Amino acid sequence: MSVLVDDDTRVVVQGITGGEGKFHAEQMMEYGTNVVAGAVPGKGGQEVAGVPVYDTVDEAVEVENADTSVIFVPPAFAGDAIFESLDTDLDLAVAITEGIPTQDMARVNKRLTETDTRLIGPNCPGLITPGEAKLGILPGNIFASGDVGLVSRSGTLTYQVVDSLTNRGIGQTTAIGIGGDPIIGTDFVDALELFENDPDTKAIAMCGEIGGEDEEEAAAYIDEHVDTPVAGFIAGRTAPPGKRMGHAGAIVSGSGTGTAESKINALNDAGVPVGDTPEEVADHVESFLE
Amino acid sequence: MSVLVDDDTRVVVQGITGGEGKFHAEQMMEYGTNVVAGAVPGKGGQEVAGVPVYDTVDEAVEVENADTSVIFVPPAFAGDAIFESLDTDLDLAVAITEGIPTQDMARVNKRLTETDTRLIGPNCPGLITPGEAKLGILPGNIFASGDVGLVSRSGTLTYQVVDSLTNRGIGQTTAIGIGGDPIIGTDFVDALELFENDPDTKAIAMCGEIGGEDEEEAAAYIDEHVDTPVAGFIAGRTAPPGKRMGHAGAIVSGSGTGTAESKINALNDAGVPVGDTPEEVADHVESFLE
Amino acid sequence: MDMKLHEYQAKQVFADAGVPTPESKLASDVDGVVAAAEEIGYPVAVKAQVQVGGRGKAGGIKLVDDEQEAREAADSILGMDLKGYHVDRVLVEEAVDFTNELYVGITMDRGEGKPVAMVSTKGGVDIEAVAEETPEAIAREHIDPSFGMHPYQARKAVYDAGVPGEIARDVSSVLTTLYQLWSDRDGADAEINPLMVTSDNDVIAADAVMNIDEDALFRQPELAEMEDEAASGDALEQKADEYNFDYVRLEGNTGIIGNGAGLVMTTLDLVDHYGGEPANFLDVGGGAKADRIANALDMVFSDENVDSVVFNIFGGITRGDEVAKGINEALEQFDEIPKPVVVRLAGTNWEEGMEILNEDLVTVEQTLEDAVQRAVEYADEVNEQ
Amino acid sequence: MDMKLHEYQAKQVFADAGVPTPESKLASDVDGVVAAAEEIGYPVAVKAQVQVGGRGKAGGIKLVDDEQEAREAADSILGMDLKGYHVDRVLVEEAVDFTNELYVGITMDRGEGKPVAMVSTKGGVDIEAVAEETPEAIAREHIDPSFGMHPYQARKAVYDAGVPGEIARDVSSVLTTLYQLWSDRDGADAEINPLMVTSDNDVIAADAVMNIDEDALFRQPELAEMEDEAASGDALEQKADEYNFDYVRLEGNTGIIGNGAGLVMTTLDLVDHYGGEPANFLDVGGGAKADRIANALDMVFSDENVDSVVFNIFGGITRGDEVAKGINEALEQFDEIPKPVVVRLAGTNWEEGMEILNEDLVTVEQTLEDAVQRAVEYADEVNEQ
Repeated sequence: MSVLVDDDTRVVVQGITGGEGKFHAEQMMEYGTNVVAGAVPGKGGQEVAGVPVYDTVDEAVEVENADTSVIFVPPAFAGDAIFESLDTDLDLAVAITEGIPTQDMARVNKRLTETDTRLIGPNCPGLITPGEAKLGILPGNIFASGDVGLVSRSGTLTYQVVDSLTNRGIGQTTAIGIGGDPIIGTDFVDALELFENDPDTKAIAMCGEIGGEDEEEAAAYIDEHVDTPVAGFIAGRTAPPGKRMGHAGAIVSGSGTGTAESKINALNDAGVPVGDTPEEVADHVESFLE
Repeated sequence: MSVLVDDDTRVVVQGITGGEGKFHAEQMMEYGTNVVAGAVPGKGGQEVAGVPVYDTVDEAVEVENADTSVIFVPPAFAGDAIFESLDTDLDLAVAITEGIPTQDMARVNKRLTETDTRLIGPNCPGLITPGEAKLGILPGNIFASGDVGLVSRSGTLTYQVVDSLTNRGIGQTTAIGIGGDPIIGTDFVDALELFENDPDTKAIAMCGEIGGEDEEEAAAYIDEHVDTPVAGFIAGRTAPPGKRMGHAGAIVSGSGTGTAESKINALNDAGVPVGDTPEEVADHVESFLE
Repeated sequence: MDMKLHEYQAKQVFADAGVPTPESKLASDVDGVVAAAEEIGYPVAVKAQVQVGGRGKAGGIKLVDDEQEAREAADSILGMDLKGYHVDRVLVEEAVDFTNELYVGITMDRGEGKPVAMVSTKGGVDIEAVAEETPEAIAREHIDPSFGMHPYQARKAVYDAGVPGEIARDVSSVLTTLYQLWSDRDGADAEINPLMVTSDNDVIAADAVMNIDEDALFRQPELAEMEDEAASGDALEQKADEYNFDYVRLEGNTGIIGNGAGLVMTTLDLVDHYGGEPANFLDVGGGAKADRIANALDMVFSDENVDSVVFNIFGGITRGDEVAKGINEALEQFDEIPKPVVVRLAGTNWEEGMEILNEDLVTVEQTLEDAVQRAVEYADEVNEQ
Repeated sequence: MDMKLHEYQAKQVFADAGVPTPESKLASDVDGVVAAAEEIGYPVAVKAQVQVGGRGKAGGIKLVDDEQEAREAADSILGMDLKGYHVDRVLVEEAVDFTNELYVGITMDRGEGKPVAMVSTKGGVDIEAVAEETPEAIAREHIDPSFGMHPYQARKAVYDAGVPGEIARDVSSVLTTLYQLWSDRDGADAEINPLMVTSDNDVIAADAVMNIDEDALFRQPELAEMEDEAASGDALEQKADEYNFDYVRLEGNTGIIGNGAGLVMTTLDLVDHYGGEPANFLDVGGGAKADRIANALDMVFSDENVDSVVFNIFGGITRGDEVAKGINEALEQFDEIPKPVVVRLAGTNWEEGMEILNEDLVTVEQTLEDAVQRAVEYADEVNEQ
């Protein structure tokens, strides 16, 4: 089993006529994802990557029964594209775009309280259910089907951890990159809840990083609601305060909130072992499954 | 019993330092309403009509445990005053003000979907539970305590109908003036639901008027959900299309929606007798109670 | 109530916001029309500036190709009576060569309590008729007023309406601008009908409707200044505007004055119910004082169709004694009362009012039903004479 | 990343929006300062225009009463090094006589995903310190970004903060304006600290902070133009801006290049874990091509503290062969490689990359752990020499 995405998922790619959109639509299909349509205003009637393009997401939903959108739209227009996906009758929208203005995301954040459509991202690699479907830009070949749910704020760090797992023969139910922006849709708590409720997920790996308090909230949630064993990792132990480490959300504030130490302590207090290296995370997960 | 308001209701009057606000605060108190505070920015610390004035509604709620607001704020500032009341922890806000810009009310209407605070009005006379409390500008002396729930889009028409009832010795549980604007908080359906669920309300009188489709929706609701007998009245049978009859909402559109005929037919189809005159409405109600 | 801008005013407002509009000039005499036409270059349209639909069919719009035609058109349109409105200004406008006519509009959907954007490829005709006969020909998109119109919503409405792809982007952009304008300017309705499409696939607003929420004029000073120019045509309704009454003129002979829209409507309905014909709707509003009552009587007496008057007041914040004082003051000025007045007072201070009322001047009744019946009888008597 | 405006730029933006600000002039030499001071009238404040906090304590702000003092102040401030920033401009500003100092600010509360308005009567001091020591001294009001700030919310924050009644209305109005500005201009933070209160109960923005969301600069062309002037002080960080890298300079000697923020942070952490000291954070981002890889190496080589470099790439959309090509091209230009480079490639096309890599120029490792350890060893060796 898996969470959020499987081989029944019917995907519309917003921005499929752009370079990134086309390339990754093809990559997703090659992996086996059921991409049924593209949506790009003004490009309705074209065919890209072998699927029909519609002017609006709504049309793609109506004609092709798309239930999930993956968004490769440039940052200036991505906020609008997310709104379009949230206001249409979709189950899931995955926004890959990096660099969306924060105030646009604050408005999206408000809309998320009013809609049933789930958002993942933005500024994220997407998610994958190995062997079934991937939504986004993750390199499919490093993943393997198995028992571990993985959730991460970072893209390439996810790959690093997954690689360590897969090399040991430990596969994944679903891996979700929730994105490194300060304002995102699905957060750690949401992902943990999904994995906890998935009978096939036997262990969870959670990769956090400095900035914000999402990992602390996740720790509190794990303490109260999660029985599945969780192993953690926190990137940015050596980051100086006041400096943004690449991700818009990865910053230890001047007053000292958002530190790796605070997050590691919170996770440890919730019974979550935190690896010093990605390999150590894999060690913990391996021990859970023995 | 009663709906929405009784002698436990703790009222804050927004705009109590204005002429209207002060006059009606006094009138309400004279009737027995438990007015506990006023709220007017910049007037905190004053005392008006014997109650303390606070700068914000929030303070009035915190210090005086107000649970209901009555709003006598000039139209230019009334939208903001309504938002303030909706965003504070109140059960009920009653907006008396007439002439609030429609776009302000459209924004209020959006907020109403997000809050638990109920709004009555604007552009309404308020509501009264005879013998217990009145919120607004209704003349208390024409009401009497009894078994009839009354809901009306119009102020003085309400008085006319109430007068006919009271003169026959028929009292009211609660009378609610929902207001004559096109965008209002509590509508007929909401009020009917309240009366239907009130064990002491044995009959309902509903005074509608031309414009919109609220009466048609009320008829459909009565048909499905209301066992309490309802008598109706519709003002504006002789109104020509395309002309606004005083109330901003009272207009039969050029294409013929919002006519008295359509409303009367809908009510009749739902088993609601509609009086040709206010006295006939009282006749119907009287027959229900026999 | 909404304040309607004239076409030339609405076009100026639209053009200022970036909506493409044809070149045009306002003129109020024949020479002015010719001068304007020559500056713009023939052919031009000469369009009567009055607040009424169907100007074209009524002869209020003429397309002219040269000076002689321009003079003839100006001559016939300026000064004409167009459905009761006197034409004293025309807009002289570049004639646009078009291949297609669209409709775009924003209005408040009162039932939903939300703005709605509308697009149709059936432009250039009466859109209310389209709405009734082929509602599916109008694409509608509701707008959340807290967010405003998202660009995707404009596109969606445009694509849903079947606007051709080549112009979809431009039409979306006009619609987005129109919404912003509607929202910034407290619009009640903002419409472009037709939005013309030229053979070069440019779009241009050939007509413009902009009605403003009168309750919001306090924060639209620039538009409020346009109000006098855009006033209604009926002299009595203009007078009601001055007095700030809610007033509607009807065709009957029983004048009606009351407080509160619902009660006044009910009074009209009762006049009809008892066999009479209401002459007007006049609501003095809440808390009217004596002078306001006198103004109301003056209004109704000014209507030559009126044969009798029924005064129906149920006092809440309106006080019966103030009403009685106003009635006395207004009627005492006359040597002879122009039309018989029937008064019914109830509610706040009604007894005091009854005591004050001069029964030499008015007929007093105790109930609404009696008062209306008596007024209808008086009107019938006058008619029989 | 946020773009920080200079005080003089922020004040101009605030003043244009209607926030009261003191009269001021920018000057870049001593005579300019004196001329500005005389036009404004003594006393004036001479304020260094650099992007750093605590200017006053560091001698970057001086209050002067006459020409001689102005010359001395200009002389000492212009050209000074203020916490690593060279001062080449000062703002000469009317000295405001105040009785009270407030704080007002708008920022994005990232945890809530909503803007928050803040007001405090403890203005004129480090507000972060106030937030930590006496959080209750700052009134906070979250704003729903779809509606914007309601006037009542500004008032509520002002009254909650305990702002005296006489100035509550003016402070509310400044806060409302500040929010509108923040929202219209894609602000990250907008602050006035202090908002001075004069003895006449006027309020005036004595300092101004405005940081702009860099991701939104595409729609803020006027502010984007101010960017060069407001650039950061560190030469390497400026270079990173040019190359468009996410780069942070640190104090260690092991240079780090990688793709993806989380992975680069992890690489830093591993350097530390294995006893080394990271010299920098450098993320080449996703899908980097050869020239970008070469630029990254140039960046790190330019840092004189760097003794070795670890290159850690886990390819997703970044391709190992492109990375290898870039590394080869960059290093082949040198007669002698400036610092030892350790490379670890994984993910997309890593085998192709490995084949391409010139192992005469770099050390190749198979795992992240090995690569980091090797780089730390190299750095240690250099240090030991």
